[in-house]
Amino acid sequence: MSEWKELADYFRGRSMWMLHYCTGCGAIELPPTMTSRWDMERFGVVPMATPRQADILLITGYLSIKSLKRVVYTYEQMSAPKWVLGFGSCTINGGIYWDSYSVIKRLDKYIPVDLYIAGCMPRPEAILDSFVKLRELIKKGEAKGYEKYVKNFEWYKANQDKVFRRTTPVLKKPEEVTKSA
Amino acid sequence: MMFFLKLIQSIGVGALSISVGLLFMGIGRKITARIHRRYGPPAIQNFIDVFKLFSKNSISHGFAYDLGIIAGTSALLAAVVFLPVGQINLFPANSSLIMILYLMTMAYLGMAMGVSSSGNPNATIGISRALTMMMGYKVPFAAVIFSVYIFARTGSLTNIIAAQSGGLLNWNMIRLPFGFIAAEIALQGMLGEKPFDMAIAPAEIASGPMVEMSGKYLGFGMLQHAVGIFLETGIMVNLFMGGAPNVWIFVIKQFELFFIALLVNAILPRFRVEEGVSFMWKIPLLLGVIQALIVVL
Amino acid sequence: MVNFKKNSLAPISALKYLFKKPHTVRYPKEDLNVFYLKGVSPRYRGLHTNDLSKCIGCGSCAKVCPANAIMMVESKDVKPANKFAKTVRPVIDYGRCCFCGQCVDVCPTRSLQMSREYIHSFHPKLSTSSEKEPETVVEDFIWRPDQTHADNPGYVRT
Amino acid sequence: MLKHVEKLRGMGLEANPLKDWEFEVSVPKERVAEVLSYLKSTGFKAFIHLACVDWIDEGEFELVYNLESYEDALQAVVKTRIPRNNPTMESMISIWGLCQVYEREVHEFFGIEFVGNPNLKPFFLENWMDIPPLRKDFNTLVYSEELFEFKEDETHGIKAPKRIEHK
Amino acid sequence: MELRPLNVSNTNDKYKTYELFIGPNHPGISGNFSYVLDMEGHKVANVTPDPGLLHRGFEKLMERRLWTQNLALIPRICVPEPDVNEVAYCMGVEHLAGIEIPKHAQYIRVIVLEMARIAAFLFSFAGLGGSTGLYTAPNWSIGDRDYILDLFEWLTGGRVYHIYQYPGGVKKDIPDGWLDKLLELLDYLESRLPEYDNLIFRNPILQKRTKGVGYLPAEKAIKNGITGPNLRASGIKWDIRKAQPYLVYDELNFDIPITGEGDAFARTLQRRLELEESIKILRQCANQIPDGPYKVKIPNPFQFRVPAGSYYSKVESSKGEFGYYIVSDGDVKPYRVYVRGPSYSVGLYYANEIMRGMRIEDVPVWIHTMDICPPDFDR
Repeated sequence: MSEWKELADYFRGRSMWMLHYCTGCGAIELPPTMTSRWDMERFGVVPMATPRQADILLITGYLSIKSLKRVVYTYEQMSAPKWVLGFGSCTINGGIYWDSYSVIKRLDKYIPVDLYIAGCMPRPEAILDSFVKLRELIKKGEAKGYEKYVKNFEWYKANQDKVFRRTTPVLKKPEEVTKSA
Repeated sequence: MMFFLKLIQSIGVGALSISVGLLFMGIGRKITARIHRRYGPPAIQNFIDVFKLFSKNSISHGFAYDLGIIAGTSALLAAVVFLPVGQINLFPANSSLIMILYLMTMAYLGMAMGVSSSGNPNATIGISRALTMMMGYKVPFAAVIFSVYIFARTGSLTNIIAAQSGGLLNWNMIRLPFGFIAAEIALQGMLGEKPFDMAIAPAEIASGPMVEMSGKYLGFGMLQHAVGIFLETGIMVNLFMGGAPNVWIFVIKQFELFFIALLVNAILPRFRVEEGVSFMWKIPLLLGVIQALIVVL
Repeated sequence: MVNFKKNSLAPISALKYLFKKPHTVRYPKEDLNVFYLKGVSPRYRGLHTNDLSKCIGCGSCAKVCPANAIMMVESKDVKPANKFAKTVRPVIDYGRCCFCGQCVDVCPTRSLQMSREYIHSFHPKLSTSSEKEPETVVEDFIWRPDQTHADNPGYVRT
Repeated sequence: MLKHVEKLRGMGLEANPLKDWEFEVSVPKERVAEVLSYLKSTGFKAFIHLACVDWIDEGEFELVYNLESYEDALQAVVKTRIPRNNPTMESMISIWGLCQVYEREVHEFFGIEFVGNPNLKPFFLENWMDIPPLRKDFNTLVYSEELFEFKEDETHGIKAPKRIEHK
Repeated sequence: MELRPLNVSNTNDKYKTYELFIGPNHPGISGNFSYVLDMEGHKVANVTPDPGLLHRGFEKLMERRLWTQNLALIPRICVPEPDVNEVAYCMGVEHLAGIEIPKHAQYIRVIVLEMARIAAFLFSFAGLGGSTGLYTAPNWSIGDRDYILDLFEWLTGGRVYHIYQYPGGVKKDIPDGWLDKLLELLDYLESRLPEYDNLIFRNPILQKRTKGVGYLPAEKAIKNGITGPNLRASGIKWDIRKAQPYLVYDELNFDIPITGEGDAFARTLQRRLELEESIKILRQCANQIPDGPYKVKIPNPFQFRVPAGSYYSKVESSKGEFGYYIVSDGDVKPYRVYVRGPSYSVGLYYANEIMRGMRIEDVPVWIHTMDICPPDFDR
C-alpha cells in the first residue's frame, strides 16, 4: 500500500492547484507569478476558482479578523490533502501591523501552515522556490498540516472562537467612560 | 465469443479516447501558453492532474449528484464506441450518427441533473447557460447533418466514409464547403472553447457547473471533457475529412481541427449567453440551410 | 487619432507569438539578468548583514524601526571597538521586518547593511505539537545579522 | 479664490487661504448645512471626503467637510467643532446622497450620532463591543495584546531614558 | 377565470430573490472584497457591499509612529499603485513643515509617479481581460508591467513597495545607465501598444461585452464623487496635474484625452490613451531632468517635528484623486492622518445604484473597468 502512497504523493506534488483568493496585500505578486514573466504553470500550479477544486491555500500577507473568518470557512471546504502557504512576515509574527487592533498576529494559532516564506511580500522567485520546496515536502510526506488540524481540532477552534465569538468588551472600562449612544 | 471480443475492443477504444483527449488538452495548454508568450506545463500535465484528482477524497452532495456525474461520463464513453475510428469499426449499424448525437445530449442532461442538485446557485446558473448554449449550437449542426445525409443518401457513417474515399478532392469538406464552415463554428461551441464557454466562466460564476466538484468528481468531469474532445473532433473527421485508413492518421486529422479551435480560443473573450445563441443562429444556421438547399436541388 | 472601429480580423495578429521565443524567466534554471549583476537589482533590500566589530550597539536602528522588529541583545562573542561601544548587538525578527531600509539609513557607523539574498522559508516539523508551533515559527525567523551575506551587498548607505 | 474668501468672511465666518487653490472655513455647528448648500450652489459640486479629528484635550470632535469645484479649480475645507460627550450632528444626506457612506464610517470609528442617516449599521468592524477604535483614548496595543495573547516589549532591550509619552 | 399576468410570480416575496456572494474568494474581484447580491434569475435586484475584509486601521497606526516611520507603512494602502501614497504624504508634510525640495528631486518624483501610473494602467488591462475571458491580455500586460518593476527595483531597491520618497526629496539618486534603460523601455512599450489595440480594443466580442455596460453620465459622476479616468471618460475635462499643477507638471506639455461616452468601453479606452500620454511625459522628463541635489537635509527622525496646522494634499492617481488630510500639533508624531481613497464612494455608495438590474456577467466587467481597489476604502 505504501508504494501507492508514494506514487500518489509524487503526482500530488507535480500538480498543486492553487485557490484564486487574494487574502492580503501579498496578492499583488501573484499575477506576475501566474502570467508570462514567471509562469508558475510550469510547476503544474493553476489558479482555481473554488475551494472544492483547490489543493493549496495561499495566505498572502496579513489577515484581518473578518477575512480570517472567511479563510477558515474556505480552508474547511477544501478536500483532504490540502496545504497552506504563509506568505510574508505578517503571517509569522504580525509584520508591520504588530499593534493593529484588527489584524491577527500568528496565523499558526488559527489554521495549520505548512510552509512560511520570508519577505514583506516575497518576490515571484521566492514564491516559485516555495512551490519547489513544498513539492519536496509532499514527496517526503512531511507536509501533513491537514492531519494536524483534525487531530487538535478543539485547540484551533478555541483560538478561533476567542477572536470571533467575543461576548465581553476586550479592554477594561477606562476610568472616565465617554460612552457614546 | 464474439461478444467478449467486442467488449475488449470497446474498452480499448474507450481507453484510447481518454488518453488522446487528455494528450490533446495537455498540448493545447502548451500552445495557448505560447500565444501568451510563456512556456506552458509539460504535455502530460493533464494525466498528472487526473491521477492527482483521483487520489484526493471528495465531498458528495447526495445520490443524485453522484449519479448525474457518472451518467455524464459513461454516456460519452458509450457514444465513442459507435464512432468508426480509422479501421476499427465496432458497430457498423446504419444509424450510428443519430445514436452518437443522442448519447451526447444524454451526457449533458445527466451532468445537469447531478450538478443542479449540488445546491450552489453558481452551479444552477452555469448549467442553465450550458443547456441554452447546447440548444444554440445543436440547430446549425442538425442542418449540416441533414445536408450530409441527403448528399450521401445513406444514414450510416461507414457508407459516408466510403463515399468520400479516393483522394482529397472528393472529401465532403471540398464538396460541401458551407456545411463545413457551419460545422466548424458549431464544433467551437460543442468543445466549449472560448467564444462560447460562458458555462465554465471562472470570473463570473466561479467555474459554473464544476463549482461543487471536488476530487474524484472533478476527475470524472475532466475525463468527460477529454472524451468529448475526442468524440466531437472524431465526428467532424468522419463526416468531412473522409475517415482515415488507420488510427494514427485519424488522430492527426483530429488534432488539425482541435488546433484551429485552440487558436480561436486564445484570442477571443467569451460571449454573453443570448449573444452566443443569436450568433449561432445567424451565420452558421444560414450556411447550413444554404448547404442543404444546394444539396437538395 | 487611432481609430478603434470593431474589426474581427484584428486579434489574429496575436497568433504571431506562436513562433516567437517566450520571455519567461524559467526561475530555477535561469535567473533575472536585466541589471549588470545576475539576479536581483544591485540595490535590492534583502536580508540584513552587520559588521559586528564596527557596530557600537547604540540601538538607534531598534528605535527607528516602524515594525518594532529589532531587539538589542547582549552578545558575548564580540569585542567592543572603542570605550563607548556596548556589547549589545541588533537581532532582527523577520516575522516583523518590512524591509524598508530605515535602519540602514539611520545607522551612525554604517555597519548595518542589506544584502541581495532573499530566499528563506521554514517548515514547522511534524513532531512539534500545535501548541508550541507558533513559538517555534517565530524563533526560526529571529536572527542576529552578521557577515554571512556580506559578499553580496544590496542596499548600502553610501 | 479670494472672491470666495471675502464672501464667506462677509457671512460672519473666519476663512483663510491655505494654498493658491485651497482655502479653509471654520463654521459653527448649526450653520454647516447652510454654508455647504451655499458652496454647492456657487460651483463646489464635488464632495471629496468627510474626516473627523478627535481633539481630546479640548474635549471636542472636529468634522472636516472637503469640497471641490471643477469649474474654477478650487478646494474648500469646511471645519466645525462638536462637543465630545454624546456627540450628535445633523446629517448632510439632503445635500449630497454620498454623505451616507462617509457618515456611517465616522459613526463607527468615532461614535458620532448622525441624525437623519438611515443606516448607521456596523460597517468595517464585525462584532465590535469596545469604544470606537479611532478615538484617542482607545489604546490599540493593549487591545491587541489582550486579544491576540502576545506581550510587546517596546523598549527594544535598550535601557534608554524613559520616552516622553504623549498623554 | 382571469389569467394572472406572466411576470407576477405566485411565490410570496420572500423567495423572489436568492442570495449570491460576489464574495471575498472570487476571481472576478481585484482584491479581498465582497458584495452580497440579491439575485432574480441572472439579474441583480439589490446590492449590499460588505467592506472591512482588508481593514488594518491605518489611521490609528499612523498616530503611533514618527513622521518618517509612517513612510514604511503608507505604500501598503493602495497596492496596485503604492507611489501615489508616498508622494501625497511627503507633499503634505513638506507643505506643513515649509520644506522646498530641489528641482532634481521633483523630476524624480514625477518620473516615479508616471511609471507607477503606466504599471497601474497595464494592471487594469489585465483585470478587464480576466473578467471577460480574454486570458491573453493579462499575460501580455502583466508581463510588460514586470519590466517597469525591474526598473523600480534598480532605482529604489524594492519591487512593488518602494519606500523611496522622504520628506525633503528622495532617498537615493538615479543610478547611471538607468535613464537610457528607461528610454529603451518606453520605446518597447510604444511598440507594444498597437498589439494591445489589435488584441483588446479592436476585438469585436470585447466591444460587444463592454459597450453600454455601466453607463455613467457627467453630472451623476460628479454627484457620486467619481474622479480620475472614470470622470474624464464621462466627458468632464478635469485633471489635477493640469488644473492644480504640483511638482513640475506645469513645465511639461501633455494633453488630457476625453473619450466622453461614459460606458465601460470608454473607460478602458480612456486608460489606454492616458497610457500614451504618460509615455510622452516620461520621455520629456528623462530628457529635461536637471542635475542637482536629490534631497534637502532634514533633522534625524527622532527630532523631526512638523509645526502645528492641517493641510489636504492630493495627487492624480490612475484610479482618481488620492488625498491625505494631515493634522499635526507640533509633536514628533502626526496627530491625525485621513486617507481619501479614490474608489471609496464608487465601491460603497454608487455600486448599489448602478448594479441594480445589471446581469451577473457584467458585474466583474463593471468592477474592473471602474478600477475599484478594495484596500482604498478598508484602509
